[in-house]
Amino acid sequence: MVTPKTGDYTPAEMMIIATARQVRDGESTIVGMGPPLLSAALAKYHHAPNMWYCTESGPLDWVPTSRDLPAPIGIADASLVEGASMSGSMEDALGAFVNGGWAQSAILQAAQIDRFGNLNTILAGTFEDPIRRLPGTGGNADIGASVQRVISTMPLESRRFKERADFRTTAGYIDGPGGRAEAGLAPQGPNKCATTMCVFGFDTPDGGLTGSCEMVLEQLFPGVSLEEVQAIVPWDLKVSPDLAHMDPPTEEEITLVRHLDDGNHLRPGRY
Amino acid sequence: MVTPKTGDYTPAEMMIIATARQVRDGESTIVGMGPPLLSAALAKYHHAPNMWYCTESGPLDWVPTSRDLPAPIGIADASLVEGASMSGSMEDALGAFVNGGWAQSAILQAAQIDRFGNLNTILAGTFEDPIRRLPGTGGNADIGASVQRVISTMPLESRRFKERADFRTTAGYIDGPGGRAEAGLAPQGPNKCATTMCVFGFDTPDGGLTGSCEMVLEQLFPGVSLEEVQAIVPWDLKVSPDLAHMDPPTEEEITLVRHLDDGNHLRPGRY
Amino acid sequence: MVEPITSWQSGRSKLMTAREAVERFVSDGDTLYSGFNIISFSLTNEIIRQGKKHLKAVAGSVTPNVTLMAIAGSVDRIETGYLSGTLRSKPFQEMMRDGRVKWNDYTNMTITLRLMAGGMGMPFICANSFLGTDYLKPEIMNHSRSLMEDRRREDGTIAPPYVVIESPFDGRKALLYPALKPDVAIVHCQRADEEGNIQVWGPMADTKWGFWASKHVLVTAEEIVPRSVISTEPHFTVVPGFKVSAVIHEPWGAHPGGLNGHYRADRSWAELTGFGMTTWESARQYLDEWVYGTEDRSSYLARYRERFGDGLLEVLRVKDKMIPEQPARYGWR
Amino acid sequence: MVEPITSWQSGRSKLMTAREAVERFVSDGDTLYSGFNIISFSLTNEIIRQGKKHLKAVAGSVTPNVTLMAIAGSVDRIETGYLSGTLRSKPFQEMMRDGRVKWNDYTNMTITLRLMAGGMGMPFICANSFLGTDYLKPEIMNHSRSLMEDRRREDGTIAPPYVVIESPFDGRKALLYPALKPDVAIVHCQRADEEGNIQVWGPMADTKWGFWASKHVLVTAEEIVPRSVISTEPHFTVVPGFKVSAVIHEPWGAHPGGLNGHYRADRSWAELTGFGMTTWESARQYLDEWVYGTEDRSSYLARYRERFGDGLLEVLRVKDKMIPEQPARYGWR
Repeated sequence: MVTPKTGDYTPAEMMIIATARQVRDGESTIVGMGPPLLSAALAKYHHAPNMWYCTESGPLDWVPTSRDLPAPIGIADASLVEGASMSGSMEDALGAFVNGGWAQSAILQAAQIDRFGNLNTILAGTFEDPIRRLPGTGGNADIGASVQRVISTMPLESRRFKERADFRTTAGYIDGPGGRAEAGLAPQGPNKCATTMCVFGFDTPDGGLTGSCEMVLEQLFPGVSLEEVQAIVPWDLKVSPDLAHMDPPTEEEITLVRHLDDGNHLRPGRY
Repeated sequence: MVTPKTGDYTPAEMMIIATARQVRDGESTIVGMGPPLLSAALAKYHHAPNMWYCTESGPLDWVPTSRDLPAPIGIADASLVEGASMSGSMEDALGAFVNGGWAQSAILQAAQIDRFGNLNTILAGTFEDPIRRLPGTGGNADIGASVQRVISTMPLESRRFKERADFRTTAGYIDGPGGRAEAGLAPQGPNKCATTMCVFGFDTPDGGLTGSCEMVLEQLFPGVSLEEVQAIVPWDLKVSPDLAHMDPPTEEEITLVRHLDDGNHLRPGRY
Repeated sequence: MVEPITSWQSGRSKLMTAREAVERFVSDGDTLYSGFNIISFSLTNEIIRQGKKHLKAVAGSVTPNVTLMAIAGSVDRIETGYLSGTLRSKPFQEMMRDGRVKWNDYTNMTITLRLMAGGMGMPFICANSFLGTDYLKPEIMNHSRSLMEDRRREDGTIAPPYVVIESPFDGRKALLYPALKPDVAIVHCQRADEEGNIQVWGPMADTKWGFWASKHVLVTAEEIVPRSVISTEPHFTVVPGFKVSAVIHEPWGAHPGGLNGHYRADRSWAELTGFGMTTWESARQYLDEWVYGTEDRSSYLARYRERFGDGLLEVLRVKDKMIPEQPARYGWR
Repeated sequence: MVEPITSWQSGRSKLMTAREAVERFVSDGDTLYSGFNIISFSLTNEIIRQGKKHLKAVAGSVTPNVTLMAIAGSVDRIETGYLSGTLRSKPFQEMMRDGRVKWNDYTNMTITLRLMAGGMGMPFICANSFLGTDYLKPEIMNHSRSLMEDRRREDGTIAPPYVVIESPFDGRKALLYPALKPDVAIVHCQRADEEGNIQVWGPMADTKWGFWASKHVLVTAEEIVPRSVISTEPHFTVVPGFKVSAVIHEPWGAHPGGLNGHYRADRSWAELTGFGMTTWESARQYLDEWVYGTEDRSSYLARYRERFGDGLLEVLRVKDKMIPEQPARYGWR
């Protein structure tokens, strides 16, 4: 379980903030179930007011009508319609917006991620004899198949970071460069993975057709070392030549994230 | 051109009335462009108040809010929404309602019909060298492919009744029994064809799989003889053993049809 | 000629009780579309009460009412993208492991598209969603607890749950999913008229295609309204009345779930009782008290008031409603 | 922490003139979705005025604005189910016969489904519509004035406009239609905000999928409204602003066509001028007076008032508007 690194904020809070920092102002974003709803809300309140906040059950472009409002707690949350420009359906949101290619980025949680950014949302163990059956992919596989800038987010834990995911429910770069194109998908996919200790990028200099397409350690959270990260990740990690420590949360970020977390996204055991 | 048979009503009016008489109370009906809009309105006002009057651009279940209202004049007519239970889209109307199998009947006009009830809406002459290019099928082919009780309507004229339509845009029984099933469609299709002189049925004792699937003369309009009809139809007509004369219009029918025809569906040259 | 014709729609009433609707339209072995975000707990409880068996539950995401039906022995097969309530339910985990519940996985979008295909009479529909994933491995498609028997063709072979072909138009890979046509759909809606014209607002998810694709649609409605309420806001109608088999007037029919514009989900209560799904013991206790121990929604609500007081339902009621700033108006003359 | 955040949406404005929109987003050779039942005659006239060439017009049914663009030399290819205005236009009949206008036939539904497929990233979609008809004959698919060149594959072969395959799920015949992805869509709508959130009501036909499938959406709007008008009735939004390239405030932008809730189609005038399409001479006269002879919609309306008086537009205005009997209300707290 995640424990606070300092008295000021927890690693889970820093993960939310680090995820939010990947969101760019003005972009259209499909926001997945769970902590991504909180990260995207933080981005919208903090530095990306013109981001289009969209969720798969149909509400598109959520704009909270007052800063008092907490983050939505589910992808079909009734509060997502308040202030939205459109109250649509699954075929609008996942069909046209996401698979039609209009979502510029996505924020997704998953149970596991692997070396090439493939996600697993379905089970731990093997399909025939799972240790645990998880709720499943929801829109995760739909989104991973089509969005060209996927930001995933999950705690950095050895059960979650695998050389090969126990089961690949959502295509990342599959087995490496060109893997997506060969499978019939647009070549580009995963872009960042924000965790409780660091942020990874992907080695895709040419949009998924060249480079190793592996995860690359780009930013460490304050007080975290490369060795601590490598101790959890089971393969030999690629490290960015520009590896740096990420700035700690600002007071505004930490205040906002606590205010927004009305749904207790960050309660221990929740993700 | 059609000329009045009596001083009381024209053959065109009788065609509208004869078409309306095929509509059953309580059934769900997809109503095509042109005179069918008038016939279906007449049926709804006259004997089929519980018929579900639906049109392909999306308005479903038109119920005129007052008997003062004229019949709609187009399948995307704004008036179709007034009193309707649903204002939908093409995928609701043609996709789900018609092709999903929920339309119990259809009323369609066409430029030509042939011996097996195939319709032509696209041209006179040949495809490579047409005498005239017509507006096209609209939803006609979509409807003919899926509805199990198609009522077509057009003036009885030799340019319209052909042994084989100049071009088959809309499947009837194709070349005879089982033709639809072989093509990949549900076996049953055309049910009636109401004209300016008579009403035809189809020889389909077992829903399109047996019988000749040819047009059968069932009812003659008042004052019209079998010979007059056969003189126009170029193949050797099948005649129902129960061939009878249809009742003339009632005063109520003729009053209604004239009241409803605000869009001048019946103006000479209009169909 | 100015006689009003509102009476024209007589004879189309679909009003009945939940008991009658489930008796008439739900059969053992049926495929059941059970809703994504507006759940009819009223009809769920009635299905369990009547001891329906071997149902297959489908929806983009299925909700805790499906877990409940599985635990109660009514649902034994599932096709969905997401199973809410899976993680904490030991009985459900157990049944998925030992094969008492069988399933094939899809996604929110592909279930929606499969319902759309079913609703529009298409045999299949395309989506990229599982390209590049482990789902396309033959041993996964036909895993030991998958719905192979449901996919048996007339000639005895087993159809796959997804197929990759080359597009005949451009030669690219196309992943096909088969149409999905449930036997029956159960959903709670904000309002309906007695003919079955159903109106829903809020996130629509796969509701519309779940309705169009299903042979029978059974709805519980928070309010039964006159036709004129429906026809002056016809854009809220999801499917028209001829598509609907039963309309049940059942206020609070979504409880303990929520209903946009009416009440919030009863989270504290849902957690308190754990939906009866955490252990076999709590499940039996929940079913005994809230399902078998009540006759219908009225007696369920009476028990709720008895247990928790009148106040809690009032707390859940939505007070703050959205007012159109400049209402759109139809008009043509 | 109660600061209102209505100003958050700054910097997303898409407001411009029709001239600017057509200059920036319509290119020679483009495929143009031109609307089914709400036509932007404003953008139609601007496209002709700017002398755009070799456009391909697509829609479930195309309307007289396409005939007009064809006669003016802007449209030379068509994919549609229905051509309004074909019958009476000698120039149009002539051009279809001699190959100046090429086409392939589809239907209202199959164009809608092709746009839906294009909008959702599918390569193709199924529909029964031409099974058993002459359209499936190879010589008809590739008739001499068909769009064979538009269907040329990378390897030089010609893709068919429709293909029959066997369904891999049940072995039945399935007729496939290729996805349709227009370059640009032009439509008139009741209202939009400056970010491009577009609201339409009335029969929706293929409007939504025409918008989603097109790379650029250009709308003329009868009214430009604040975001709060949009977001308090979010069910009327057809596509959200990020999908829209240009919003033009153009009252009467659908004239001589009509607009639900605003004005009726100007039938008498349309017949009077015959839309300029009956003969080559009347066509040139119409284009000279109403298209080339006007700079924009304001000068078009000024000429209209000059020719027909102020009164006629007022006569067309809708007076009788539908009032919701019991307005639906969203709410969640």
